[in-house]
Amino acid sequence: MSRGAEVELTGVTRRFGTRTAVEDVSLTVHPGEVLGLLGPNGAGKTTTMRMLVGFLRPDSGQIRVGAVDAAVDPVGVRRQIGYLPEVSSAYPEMTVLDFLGYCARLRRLPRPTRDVAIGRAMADAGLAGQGRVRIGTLSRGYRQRVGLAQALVHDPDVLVLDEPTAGLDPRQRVEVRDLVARLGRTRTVLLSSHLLSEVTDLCRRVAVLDNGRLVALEEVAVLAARAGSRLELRVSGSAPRAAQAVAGVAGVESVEVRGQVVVVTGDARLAGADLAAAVVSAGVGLEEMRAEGGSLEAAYLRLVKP
Amino acid sequence: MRRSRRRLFLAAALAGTALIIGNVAAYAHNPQLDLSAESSFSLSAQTTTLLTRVDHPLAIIAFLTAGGPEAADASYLLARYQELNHYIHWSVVDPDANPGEARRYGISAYSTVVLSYQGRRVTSPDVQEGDISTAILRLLRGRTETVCVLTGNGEPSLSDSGPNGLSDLSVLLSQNAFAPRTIDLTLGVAAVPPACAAVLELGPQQSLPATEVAALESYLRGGGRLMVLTSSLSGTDPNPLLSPWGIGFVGGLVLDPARSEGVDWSDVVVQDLPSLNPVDQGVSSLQFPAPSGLLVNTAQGSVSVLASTSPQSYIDPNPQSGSVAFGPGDVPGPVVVAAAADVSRVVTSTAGPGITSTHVERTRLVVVGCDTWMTNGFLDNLGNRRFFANAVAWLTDQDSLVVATSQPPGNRPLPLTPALQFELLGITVFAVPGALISLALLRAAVVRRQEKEPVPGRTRPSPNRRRRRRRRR
Amino acid sequence: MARRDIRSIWLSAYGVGCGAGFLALAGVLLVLDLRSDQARLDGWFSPLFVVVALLAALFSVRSFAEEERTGSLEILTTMPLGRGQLVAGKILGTSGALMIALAITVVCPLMVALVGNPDPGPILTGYVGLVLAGVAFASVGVAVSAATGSFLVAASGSSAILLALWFGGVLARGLSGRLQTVLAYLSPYSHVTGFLRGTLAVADVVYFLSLAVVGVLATRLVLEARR
Amino acid sequence: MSRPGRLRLVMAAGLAALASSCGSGSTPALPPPPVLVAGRPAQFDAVCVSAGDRQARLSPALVNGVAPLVAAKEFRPPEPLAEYGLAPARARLTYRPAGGAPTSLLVGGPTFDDHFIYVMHPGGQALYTVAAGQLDPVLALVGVVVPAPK
Repeated sequence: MSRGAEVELTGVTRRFGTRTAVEDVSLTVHPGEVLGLLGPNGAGKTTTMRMLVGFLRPDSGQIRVGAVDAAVDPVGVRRQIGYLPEVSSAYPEMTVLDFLGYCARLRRLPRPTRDVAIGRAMADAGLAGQGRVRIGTLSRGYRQRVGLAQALVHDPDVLVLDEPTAGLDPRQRVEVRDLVARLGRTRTVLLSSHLLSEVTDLCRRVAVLDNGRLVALEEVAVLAARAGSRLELRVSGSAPRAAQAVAGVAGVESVEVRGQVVVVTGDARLAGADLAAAVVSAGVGLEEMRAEGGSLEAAYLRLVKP
Repeated sequence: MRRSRRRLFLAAALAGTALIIGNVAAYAHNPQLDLSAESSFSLSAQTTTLLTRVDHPLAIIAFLTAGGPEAADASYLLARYQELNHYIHWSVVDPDANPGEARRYGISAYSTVVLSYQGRRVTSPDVQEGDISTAILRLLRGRTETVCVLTGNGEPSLSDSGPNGLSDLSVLLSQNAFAPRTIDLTLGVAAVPPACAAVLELGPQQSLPATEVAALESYLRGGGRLMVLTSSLSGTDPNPLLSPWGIGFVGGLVLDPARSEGVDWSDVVVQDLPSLNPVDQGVSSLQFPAPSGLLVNTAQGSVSVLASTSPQSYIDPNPQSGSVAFGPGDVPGPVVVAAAADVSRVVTSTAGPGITSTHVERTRLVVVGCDTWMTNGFLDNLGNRRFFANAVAWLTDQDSLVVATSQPPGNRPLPLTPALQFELLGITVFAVPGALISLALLRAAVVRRQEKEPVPGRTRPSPNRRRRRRRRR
Repeated sequence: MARRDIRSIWLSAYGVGCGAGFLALAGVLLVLDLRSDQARLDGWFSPLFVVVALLAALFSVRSFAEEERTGSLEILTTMPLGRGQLVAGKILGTSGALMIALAITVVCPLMVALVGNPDPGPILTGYVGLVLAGVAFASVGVAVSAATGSFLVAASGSSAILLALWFGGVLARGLSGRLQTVLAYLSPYSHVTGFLRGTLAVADVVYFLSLAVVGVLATRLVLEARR
Repeated sequence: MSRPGRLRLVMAAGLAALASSCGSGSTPALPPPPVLVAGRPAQFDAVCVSAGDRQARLSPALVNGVAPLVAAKEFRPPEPLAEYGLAPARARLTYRPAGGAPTSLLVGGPTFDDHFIYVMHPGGQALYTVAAGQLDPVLALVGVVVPAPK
């Protein structure tokens, strides 16, 4: 089994006309790691991945996979990568076996090991027994599996998976998630998703992209911890008075009044009890308090401005 | 990253330049390989060399039935000329549709090609490389040679447009950059004018006077060029003139039961033209009415046989006797009916004290034992016109290009009967594409059957889709 | 890769339809040609060049435009292949599919040879010309196909370009001077005559090879610009 | 399936263009000779020839020679009609079918090699050539002499 290769992007920028899709992104994916690439639609996740796999060319910056510089040896980079595109579509008129055989030939797998490799990739992708089926007649989930098998057929050091669970039903989603987790133990995996839960389950580290910029690159736990807290206090009586009262509490960074709800954000020192005490002592009734602190979601929402 | 892109553009620019250079080079020198059966469409090295000398506009008009295969072939051949030299412009004109144009150019037969260059005009008798290149060669030489036609002994007239006249021959000469001029050596001081590039004795009806014979003899000895067409029917004896040059006139009437026009054995079709002499070039047969035999002294290397009759032919020395069948006294064939002599010698003359000059004197002689084949009534029969034009050109040193001339594509008849047409259409339009489609359908059916075995994960075709499939079938 | 493309073309309803149409057309042209009552095939080859240009346009659509539309191009370009290999594979695929169509048309001269006595030289050179032109047309078609993701734009675009090139040569006949020379040279129309007549001229071969190279270069530049 | 359908349209357009122009250097088959006057001799009541004020009716033997009348060639005249001896025409040939409108043909001069004679329909656009041997005896009836082929 391969040990994976380090993937490094340094100051990568890509523009489409006047629009900058990815700007000055630098990140490193370590061998044996599943790095999650998070961001809303249009944040530059797919563009970043396409540059990594050589489908797009960065306007500036450097991409390195293992010891290979993509600008010097693009083919060498592509050889190490297995890529599952966002819209995974193979040739509908080919059977699964034909298609994987075709990919294996393009990947220059030696003939004797080809069948073994295809069998393994199909097993890994959960396609056992589907070899003779034409891809065009497969369901979307199975087509996604074909795409995955295609990315695995040459047993790559690096896997780049663009929204691998998109369009799958919940059961398939769990299967793919398990597969990626298994693969991630021995390979370098870069995985993009807009589903937070998927990323928290699979990844130790995440990179968050917003508007083409890298806004965070942290371990999930650190990011969540750093995210601090966000509390919503539903009050009866004067909301502005309550807001005034909580502003002085230790650890509070911002206070916002939305009707009868006071939204308080603060750092790790912020405690619900302190806030409640402050509100009540100001003579305002506290009806409900909801905390959202410590989650990746909170961090994500904070990083990604609406 | 930008660097590699720039490198690609640079490579593309370089490759583009190389392509342009390569194409220009290929356009300039365009060697080609001709795989057609008759090598009909390659221009020879001689033509290629010749065309490098064309440096003014040269117009070629081929008079042909427009739209036919000949016109297509002619267009292709002439386009090859234009490719080699862009001064050359050509067109194909249908003389039936353009009678005015045909009249202006004096066209009397299909496939005539008119070439004009620097105000001079030459016609080529056919749209073939040898003829066209020869015509260009004549145009490039740039002179009009005076050809002197003897009169005074009952010869047919150049201005006579009747069947026995020579008006067509006169046109032929002037169309090929020759100026015909009649001279009469029976009167006054008998001497061939120095302007004459050649002298033609075209069928005298009476014996030449001694003074004329003497004048011609001295002309020949001084490097003269003479054509003598004569027949035993005219009662002349050209032997005094001819024998010094290795050609003798036998006389009599040549009869050829094997090759003759119609039932008249004396209307001989000559098909043996063995000589490499340019006079025979491009001529495959001749029609000689009532020819007489010649004797050729082949020991003299300078003499060659231009035309002889078939082995079944014979000379009847006394045709008035009545019987035309081979009889006692008849000379068996094949009989030589046309011959040429080409004698050259080095002449050293003293031009002054201590100054000697050396030059080559060359006598050329063409003798034909028939005096009617070149008249208006016969000139356009078989290869007569070509033979005469070749002879005059050879006498005046206007040698034709000796090239491996291209030939027109052969006739490969394939009558397209309705039955054959039906068959061809059936196979090509229905059977072959039909087989292809059936194969495809068969394969689709096999694939579909294989897929019939239920496999998890495959979607069932939606009702909508199923309906569409059925419609496709 | 080329083999997959060839299979994909000839195993699709689209490819079989185009191929069958092409063959049927070749048959009609053959009968029209034989109306001259001569066992000559130059009148068959000549229009066949135009038909091959159309078929090349229709086949080459599958190379990039179709792959881009379905998204499989993304997988293909991330395979460990040089761009040159990718382009070469695509052009080989399209031309290979064309060659199969051409190979089936051999039926036509064979039938003529059965009933008549055609000159084999021009038939040989005719096919050499068709193969050369097929590769050249295919590479131009692939270049157009690479420039667009639309099936229809690719097909009509490349047939428009090829037909414009062809009829440029027809128009050039009415002109004169340098413009005529250049225009005529650039058109495949002026370069097929030799093949019809049984002659292989270096200029004609160089021309079609150059056109193929131009197609390869254009495809590479287009792919590069679109990356 | 609509995409290939639309493509067929593209293909059809290309073929139309192809049909409108012929390939280079091909050997175009000559079109079949045009029939100037259809119908067997028995179908005509009379065939007459006229030139100036002279007029003659063709004998049955002569009618056999000119009915039906098939041209050797058909073309649009690139030169003025006078060049073809048709302005004015040398003679006029009139076919009167049994029960029907008569058909007329204008007869002009000989072609460059005298083997054919130009003929056209009155007011027509196209010119035709007809073998001289077919028309010579007819023209002789009204004193029009066409030179014998050389």
